[in-house]
Amino acid sequence: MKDILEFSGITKYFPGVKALDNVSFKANSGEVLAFLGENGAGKSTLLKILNGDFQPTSGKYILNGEAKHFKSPKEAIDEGISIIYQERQIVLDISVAENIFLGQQPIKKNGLIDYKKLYQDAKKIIDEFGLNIDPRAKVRNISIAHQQMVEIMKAYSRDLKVIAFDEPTASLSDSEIEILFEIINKLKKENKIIIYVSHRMKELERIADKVVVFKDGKFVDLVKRNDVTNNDLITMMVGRDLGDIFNELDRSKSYGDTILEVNKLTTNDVSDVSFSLREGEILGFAGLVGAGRTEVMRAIFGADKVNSGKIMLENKEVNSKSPKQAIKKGIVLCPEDRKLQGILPNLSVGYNISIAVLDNIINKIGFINNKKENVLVKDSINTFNIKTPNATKKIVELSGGNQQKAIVARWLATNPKVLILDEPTKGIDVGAKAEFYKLICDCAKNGMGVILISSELPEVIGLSDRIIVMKDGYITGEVMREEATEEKILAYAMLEGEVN
Amino acid sequence: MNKQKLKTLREKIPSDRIGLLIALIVMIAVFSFFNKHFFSYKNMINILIAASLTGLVAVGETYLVIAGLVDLSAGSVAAFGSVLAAVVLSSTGNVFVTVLIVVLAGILIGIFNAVTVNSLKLEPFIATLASMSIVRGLAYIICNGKPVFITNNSFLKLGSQRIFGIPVPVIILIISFIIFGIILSKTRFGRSIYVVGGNKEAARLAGLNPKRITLILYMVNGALAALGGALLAARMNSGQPAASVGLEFDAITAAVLGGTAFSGGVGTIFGTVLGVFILQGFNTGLIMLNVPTFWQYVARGLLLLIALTFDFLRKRRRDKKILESSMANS
Amino acid sequence: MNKQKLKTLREKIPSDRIGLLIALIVMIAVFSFFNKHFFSYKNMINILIAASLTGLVAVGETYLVIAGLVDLSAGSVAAFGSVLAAVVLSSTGNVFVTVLIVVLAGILIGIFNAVTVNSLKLEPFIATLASMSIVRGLAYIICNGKPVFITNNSFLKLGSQRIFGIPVPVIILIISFIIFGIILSKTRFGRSIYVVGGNKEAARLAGLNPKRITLILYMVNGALAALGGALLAARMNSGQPAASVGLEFDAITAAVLGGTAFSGGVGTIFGTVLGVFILQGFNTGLIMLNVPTFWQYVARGLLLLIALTFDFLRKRRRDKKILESSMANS
Amino acid sequence: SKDEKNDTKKDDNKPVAEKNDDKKEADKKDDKDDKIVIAGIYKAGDQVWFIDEGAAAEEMCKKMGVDEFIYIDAKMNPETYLQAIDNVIAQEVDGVLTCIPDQQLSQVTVNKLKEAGIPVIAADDALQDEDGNKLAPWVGISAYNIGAANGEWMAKYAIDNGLDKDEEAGLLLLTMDTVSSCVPRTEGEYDKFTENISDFPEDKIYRADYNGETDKGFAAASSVITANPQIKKWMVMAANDEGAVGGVRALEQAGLDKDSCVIGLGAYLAKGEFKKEYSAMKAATYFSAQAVGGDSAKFLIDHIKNGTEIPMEHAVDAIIVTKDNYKEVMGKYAE
Ligand SMILES: Nc1ncnc2c1ncn2[C@@H]1O[C@H](COP(=O)(O)OP(=O)(O)OP(=O)(O)O)[C@@H](O)[C@H]1O
Ligand SMILES: Nc1ncnc2c1ncn2[C@@H]1O[C@H](COP(=O)(O)OP(=O)(O)OP(=O)(O)O)[C@@H](O)[C@H]1O
Ligand SMILES: O[C@@H]1[C@@H](O)[C@@H](O)CO[C@H]1O
Ligand SMILES: [Mg+2]
Ligand SMILES: [Mg+2]
Repeated sequence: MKDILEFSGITKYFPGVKALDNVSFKANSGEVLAFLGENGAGKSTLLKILNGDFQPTSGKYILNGEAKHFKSPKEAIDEGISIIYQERQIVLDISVAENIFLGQQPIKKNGLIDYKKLYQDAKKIIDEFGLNIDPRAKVRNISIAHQQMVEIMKAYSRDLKVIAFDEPTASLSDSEIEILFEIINKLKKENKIIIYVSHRMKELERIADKVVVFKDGKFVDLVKRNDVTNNDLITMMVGRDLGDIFNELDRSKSYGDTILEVNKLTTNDVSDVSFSLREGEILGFAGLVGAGRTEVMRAIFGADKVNSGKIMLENKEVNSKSPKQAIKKGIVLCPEDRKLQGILPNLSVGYNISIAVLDNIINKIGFINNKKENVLVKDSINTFNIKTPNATKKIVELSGGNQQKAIVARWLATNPKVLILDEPTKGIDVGAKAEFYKLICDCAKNGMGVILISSELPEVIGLSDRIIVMKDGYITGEVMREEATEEKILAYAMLEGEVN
Repeated sequence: MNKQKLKTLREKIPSDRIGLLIALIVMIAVFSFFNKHFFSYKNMINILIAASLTGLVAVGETYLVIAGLVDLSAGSVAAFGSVLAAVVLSSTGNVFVTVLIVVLAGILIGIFNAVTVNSLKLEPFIATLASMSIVRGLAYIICNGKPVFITNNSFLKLGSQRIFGIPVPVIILIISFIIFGIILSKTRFGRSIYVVGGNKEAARLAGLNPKRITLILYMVNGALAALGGALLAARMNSGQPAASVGLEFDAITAAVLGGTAFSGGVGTIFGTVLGVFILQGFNTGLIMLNVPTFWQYVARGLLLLIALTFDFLRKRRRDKKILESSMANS
Repeated sequence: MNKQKLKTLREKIPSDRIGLLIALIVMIAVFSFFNKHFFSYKNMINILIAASLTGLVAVGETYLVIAGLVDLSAGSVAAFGSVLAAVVLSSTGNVFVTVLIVVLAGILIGIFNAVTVNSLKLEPFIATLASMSIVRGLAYIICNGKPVFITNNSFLKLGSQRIFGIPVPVIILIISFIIFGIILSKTRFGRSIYVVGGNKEAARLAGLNPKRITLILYMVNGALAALGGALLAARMNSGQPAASVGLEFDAITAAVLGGTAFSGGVGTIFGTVLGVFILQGFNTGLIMLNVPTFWQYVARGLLLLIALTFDFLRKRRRDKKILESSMANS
Repeated sequence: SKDEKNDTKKDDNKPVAEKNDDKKEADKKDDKDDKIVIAGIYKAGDQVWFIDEGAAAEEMCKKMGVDEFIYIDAKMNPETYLQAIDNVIAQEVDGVLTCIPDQQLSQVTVNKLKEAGIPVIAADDALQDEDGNKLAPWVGISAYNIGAANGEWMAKYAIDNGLDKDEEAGLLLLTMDTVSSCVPRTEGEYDKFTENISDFPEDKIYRADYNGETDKGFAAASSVITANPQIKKWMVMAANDEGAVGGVRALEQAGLDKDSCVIGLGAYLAKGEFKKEYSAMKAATYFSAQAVGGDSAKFLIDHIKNGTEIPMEHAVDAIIVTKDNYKEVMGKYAE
């Protein structure tokens, strides 16, 4: 059976923001329809209208000729609409299996949950995805990538007509992305309506059949993916051609002295990690999920305990027992998990940005200088093009990408000696990424040492002077910029046998 | 090194509540050493009776706290239930009708609590603090502040009758433990309580109805507290408007001692049962050992701290063991 | 895209509490209408004195609740402080030493609370419920359960002396409101309290020290409660071990009524001040209107619900207005 | 209020008690309207006893042409109590009847009311100084004497029933150690019992504390009874009727009620026990709330209206009631 989903004149206001402006288009089953648009363009909002979480200010949508007015996600789910949200919506203290079958656990005749079947069914789905996850494990104890896969399995396990993925790959590595694409292809064959939201052009190239482009809440165009080039799409969403962003970067080729030296660092999660970073250098870290990159950086930053090894900053041993100490000394880390480690959800965008640099805007007795703070916040908002009606808006009310920009802005404002960025571009749109890359290069040019962890290999390769590859808590290889290719890096990342 | 295996190991290391079970056993052993009658059938029954009201409410509070909620009105509801039972009984003379009306009243109060939380979006703590005051007032008002005597013998039997040697309130308590324990751990509804408490947003987006669950949980706790109040009236032969002040805190303490976390999403009825018995056993033991009144306050506070610390250390040791074995394996 | 005006960061704070201010004014008007003595200088001073202990503790609790913490031991600490003051006074006879020792004792209890929360990782609710019991016990123990009479006149003056017609406890209260209000809204430390309450882990990673902040906040609340207890003793001419039961709930209620949210990260001292005066003014007014005792319970609960509902509706209306104006603008 | 400020300053160095301010009284009388208002501030206004006492006082007020009687509950909280005092002063009431939550507050109370020129009568618990000297007129029965009446009756019961020499007999005192005004009750009970049976072995006198609630009294009594199975015949005295009823239920629970004896304190719950065919509650001290409330109000109103002197002490009898006589003694309060 063919299903058709039609949006008709959808408009959505939030206080101070027109998130969607008279949007109309159609989606057909059996094809993957990608949403593309800058951060805050309204993509997630449209999906939340699709599943009854938000009600449109005006307009409606029609599924197979029938107008739908869902008042809650439950009603949408019952009609076969399933969404993987941009922000992980997972329950940490219950099992993987129960998360997958949230609210739909199999029950026995007596009404009690059939746990045996629950675990079997979960195992079946996990196997179908080709993953190695224990269905009984508490979700809190599995990696973020696997948590994300659990989210996908949860949506997938339902009886569905429409499935929408809102930046599903932001915390996945390539192998999981491959799994995801296989699943999407299978869904396509099963004639589902598939919506796919991502800022990664490479993914759209591979998976999308059609692309809807949004700009400032307005529908721009719906095109067949094969009819246009990436540059066409970018021009449509950003309003100008970005060219080859990496090649156009102004890279300094001269590095200064060694600024950070890590020697045989061992923690509960990583072993024997040694590397060094020079002033003005951008050092990339690559690896598959669970390689331990995050853990290395957390240890350097004083967020995790170091069991043995040395960390030297400007030839002086630093042994930061807390992030506070590390920041004082000039090492900062922009953490990978925006929701749990980054945002202060109840606080304003402004407070979120200024928190790490309060020292610079207080007077001697600790009073915050409002003027300085306002200047700082406004600068950050402008530099990063954070879309918000004002600086006092609660940060959770921003779009995912804009939240991310605010968090990155927080850390860049500290102007450290060593800047560590863990997946900094998660969810950031192409235009903003290009701006961000320029900023990073400027930082390096000014003598900052930058460490960049990213699961997007082109980004690591395009930006780094040198790339270190990790696997299972060990460093398995190092590649210079000139010789860096995806194949080479992957080879180290999946290196067999030689580890230990 | 196989991380997956280790994680499974972590999950499998048995029951989170062993520490408490040990604490309970140690406590019984110590008290029995000092007073041989502590570990007698009679005393166990005494402890059970004394715990019967707190236990019922602790069940309801466990549900609520797991769901990220709390009900501070339970003590007032119990008092109201006890007075209402006496009043209704004296006018109807019918035990069944009386219990029914009392439980319905408890449910109504629960609905009221749920509405303030769901629709007026008030914090559960403060919303139920308000109803705590209102319901206490009502308890006084319906009897003009005076205890109401109960002469109806069949009603009084609810408090004193024994079946196979076990008093009715204790039987009701045990049945509640079992039924609510099963519902929580083995039904979809029970599991959805964890989901709501663990991540309300996720619950809603997954098609659960947190408001409905909130409503049901407050209704349940209202019903349990009111029923407990009626049984209290039967045990004491009168409805007393000033009774059960602070009951909710005893109940919540038992739940938390049993491993329920205020942050929501974590807890079991089994843990709460242990918590209830440790607390009541301790109270009884202190009196049996003739500990001076004022030191009893200190002792009770310390018990809480020590039991919870013990639990914390045990968990940490367990985590360390897992970590070490994972390092040895790699 | 960034044409929007970026208003200053602090803009939202004042307008938030207008609803409550209106509520306070309405309340005063109504009570004054029914009893001409209500809006008299004497009565206003009475209300301030009556609110002086709750107000002090409400400041400390506001800080704690904003940081996602809570201190249930405050009432016990106040009672302990009052008895300790009487005891120390009778042996030293020195007012300054007495107040110093009492405040230090409060700080020590605060440190104890912070350690259980920071190091033993206990839930603040339950950790301070334990110390509530322990400290109450200690209050009884140091005076053997009997209130201690105070004869030292210079100490008693702390409770009764007036400066420019305003009693000392009220002056201390007002100064505390101002100082703690400024610290919270204008300093780096104050900001970090909001940050810790918003997301502890993120706060730590942003270079704050949540444990240190937790420690300081419990110390502050301990000090305020103990100082309040000493002033209470001065006002009552005696140290009373049974005093101030439930003080912490009154204080927390005032804070929440004033807009502090249990979810953490939200609240102001100005709001708390309004909350304190609304609650105390209401209590006083109910007595002046000779509302029957039992109905006072009902009325107090309803006040809470109505005030908070009013606040909720006002916020919703305001949001709607902003929404409408943004619709009109585009 | 200006006066007041000056007064305070002027008198700074004098102890507050000496500041008997006649001028104030005169001031007050001037601007006062004709309405007569009397306030009753009771330590536990939600308890039956005080409800009855207040009702009786109010009735007397009506009868004697007082315009308003304000009933205030101090909730057993010293601070709330003082707030209530301040409050009635601000309201410029004409007289105060009060039962204080703690006698250490006596001096402050008397000072404040004196300064405001408001006459006060202590009801139930006296307003007294450290040494027990009365600071204001008093109507009631002393807490100690109530206990003493209980102790005496229980001793007599023990002797009559041979429990004083019985190996299997024990005495249980249910105490309210944290309520200072109830502590003397237990003291009276203990003193009189041991005075009358001087050879009663000390190790057969047991104590357990409760908070004034029936259920807590029950739990406390059960614990002691179970811990001491060698005692089969219990004599139980509590600090209020609630505790006594808790003791009765505990004895029933242990199957020892038939040979045991409980005495109530207040009789407001005991009367329910008397209505039963059998209850271990065999007696209770009854002190008439009506008498305390009515008499105290009458003295106060007479004083306000006619300047009649209030007697410094007016004791109301504490009467032991039993199943046989409670109806005639308590009258409508036996209902
Ligand atoms: N909270 C946790 N509890 C237990 N194990 C964890 C936890 N968080 C992470 N791990 C494990 O630690 C290892 C390292 O994880 P992590 O995902 O941070 O590595 P990474 O190299 O940074 O990978 P990524 O590409 O996802 O950033 C993984 O095996 C992961 O499962
Ligand atoms: N709950 C909310 N309250 C107020 N404004 C909101 C809310 N949710 C979204 N918005 C606003 O609506 C606009 C569109 O946001 P949306 O999340 O749909 O963007 P998006 O296209 O998904 O962006 P991204 O690529 O960053 O995820 C943004 O300006 C955002 O601030
Ligand atoms: O508190 C007691 C009450 O229980 C009753 O016995 C009368 O006197 C009061 O003091
Ligand atoms: Mg989005
Ligand atoms: Mg990582």
